Amino acid sequence: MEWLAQQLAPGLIYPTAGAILFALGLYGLIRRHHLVLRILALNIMGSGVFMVLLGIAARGEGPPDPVAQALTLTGIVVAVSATAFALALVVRLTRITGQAVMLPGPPDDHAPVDDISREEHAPSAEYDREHRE
Amino acid sequence: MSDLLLVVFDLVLLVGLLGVAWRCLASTDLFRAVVLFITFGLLLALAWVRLEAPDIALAEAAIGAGITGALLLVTLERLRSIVVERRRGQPDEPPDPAGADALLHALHDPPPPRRTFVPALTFALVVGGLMVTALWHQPDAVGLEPVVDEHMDVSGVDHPITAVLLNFRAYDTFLELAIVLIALLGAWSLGRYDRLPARPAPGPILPGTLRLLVPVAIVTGVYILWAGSHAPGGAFQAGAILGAAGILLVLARPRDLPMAPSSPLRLGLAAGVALFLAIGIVGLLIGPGLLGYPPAWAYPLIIVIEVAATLSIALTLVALFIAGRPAGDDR
Amino acid sequence: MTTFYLVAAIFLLATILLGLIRVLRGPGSGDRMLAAQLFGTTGVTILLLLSMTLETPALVDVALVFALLAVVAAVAFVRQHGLPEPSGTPIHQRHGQKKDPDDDR
Amino acid sequence: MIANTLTVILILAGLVFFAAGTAGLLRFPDVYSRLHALTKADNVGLGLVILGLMLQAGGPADILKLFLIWVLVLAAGTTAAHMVAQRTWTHGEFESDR
Repeated sequence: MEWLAQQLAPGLIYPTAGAILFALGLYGLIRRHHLVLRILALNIMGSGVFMVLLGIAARGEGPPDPVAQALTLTGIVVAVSATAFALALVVRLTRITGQAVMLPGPPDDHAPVDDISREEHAPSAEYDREHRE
Repeated sequence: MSDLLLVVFDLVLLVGLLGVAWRCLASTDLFRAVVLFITFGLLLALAWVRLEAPDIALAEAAIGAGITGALLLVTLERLRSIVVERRRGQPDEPPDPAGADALLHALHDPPPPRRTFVPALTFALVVGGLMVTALWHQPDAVGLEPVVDEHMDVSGVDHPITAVLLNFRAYDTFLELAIVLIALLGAWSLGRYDRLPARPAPGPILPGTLRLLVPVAIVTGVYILWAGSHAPGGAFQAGAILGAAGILLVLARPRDLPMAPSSPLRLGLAAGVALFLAIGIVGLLIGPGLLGYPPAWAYPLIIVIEVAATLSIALTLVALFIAGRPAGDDR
Repeated sequence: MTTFYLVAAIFLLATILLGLIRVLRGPGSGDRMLAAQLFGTTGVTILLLLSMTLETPALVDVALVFALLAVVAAVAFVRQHGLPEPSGTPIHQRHGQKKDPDDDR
Repeated sequence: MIANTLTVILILAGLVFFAAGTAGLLRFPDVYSRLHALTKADNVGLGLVILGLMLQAGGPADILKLFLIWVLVLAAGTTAAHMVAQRTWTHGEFESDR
């Protein structure tokens, strides 16, 4: 029993699971086409990397390695802002091409490529006038 | 007994995590994928707890529950609205090149073609196998924990992770704040918003909840920021909590939300990076080096930087959620 | 006592995994969202129990943050922002008639 | 000793409600009835567990924090149930399993 618990210590199984998560995310990234799913796959890969880092940091006796934890914390915040930016790009792409997938060629020439504010918020001119006064 | 039960907990948790990730990436319905991803974040926070990383769990709680979920759900709604609008054919728009299937494509991804199965599986197996092999053969190392422990008394704070983030490796934190700001600039380059019209709630429940949650969120954010000097917590977690509260306000929008005037907003967004850089340069001039502090001044300087960073992170997250620059900027 | 807390936490984790069936099956998006909401509450409870088992008082703060932000996803689910809400969107009904290819039933 | 026994009883009772909530989520036929199952687990299940843990708490600050968590989850559960029901109603996504 004790031997089993030692073999399955968090410092061993969590990094292994992290590696599997990374591979799973990679598989999804290659196979799926919808860009939101690809962003999710990238996030899952990132979580796998964080799990490897923190799992290794938690190995052995004593408190875990604070440097690895600080790096992971930095990584999480960077990941969330990159995700937000990527999602904004996906919305923009969908507005231009009508599909949230990567197209093989450049988008049609006649597709509308103007500012989102004109399409989404009709009262723009009116608001501008109000604002100037 | 307890050790064995902890192993059982770990195994159940990891099986759940891998299963949720797998089903999430195998979904054809995007909404389902997003809900599974939110659950994934919850289980991930439990995993960080088991890896003795309460700081990370705190950040994951704030970001996973408050920000990523809302961001993904709102993105799905935006995609759906765009496709529905195109399908109806706006007068000034050309006919939809994507055809009648576009509506399904907006929120559904058809199962991937068979021919990608074998190469993708092989590639993933090779990469995953290499990683697992490397991890199993990695020699045991002590890591940097003793080094950090040795220098704690000059760091100015009592919590090792805050010491690493804001003193020993301040470089990383500074550049990270810069990256968050750059992501926002990227999102701002995509378009602008004039204002977000009010959406009065149909009943008293949402405004009532807001009246409870937003003040508590502000107090909790300040508490977590304060706790960061001696216990798990700090600028990132506090910023994420305050940012989530801001997102809640943007979502509920009890009244018309004119986009904030340009200069105070920009000052707030840049405060973290600017203050960090200013203090870092002063450190370079008076001796300890770029982004270094004299030990006697470390504590107050760290607190000042953390307050500014919290404000910037919170504002940036809300602005990234809105994802358009304020209209007032263009003249 | 710690053993008892741990057993309770494992039990709750198992209920989350069982509840995942509802997320996988749907059928509506409301069902999925409800399940996610229940997971949030269960997660808070697991964190509280773990804080007793592992003797880490900081986990109560993590549970507090989860409880505080549990509502954000549900609000985002209902009140999308920016774009005007399209009337009569048929996507869910249209799809509801078809059999979902990765439905786990 | 008495406190420990009470804690065990309260937490066990709470777990029953969580199990019932999950069972309801799985077994009830449509969204509106599933709402009920969910809110019982939210309110009573978590409430009982927190009551049990309060008996073990170190001081008034801890008790207050636990109480605050319960109030927040109550508010979140209520609001979420309301929002989901509202969306299901307005978007016409209602469908029953049977």
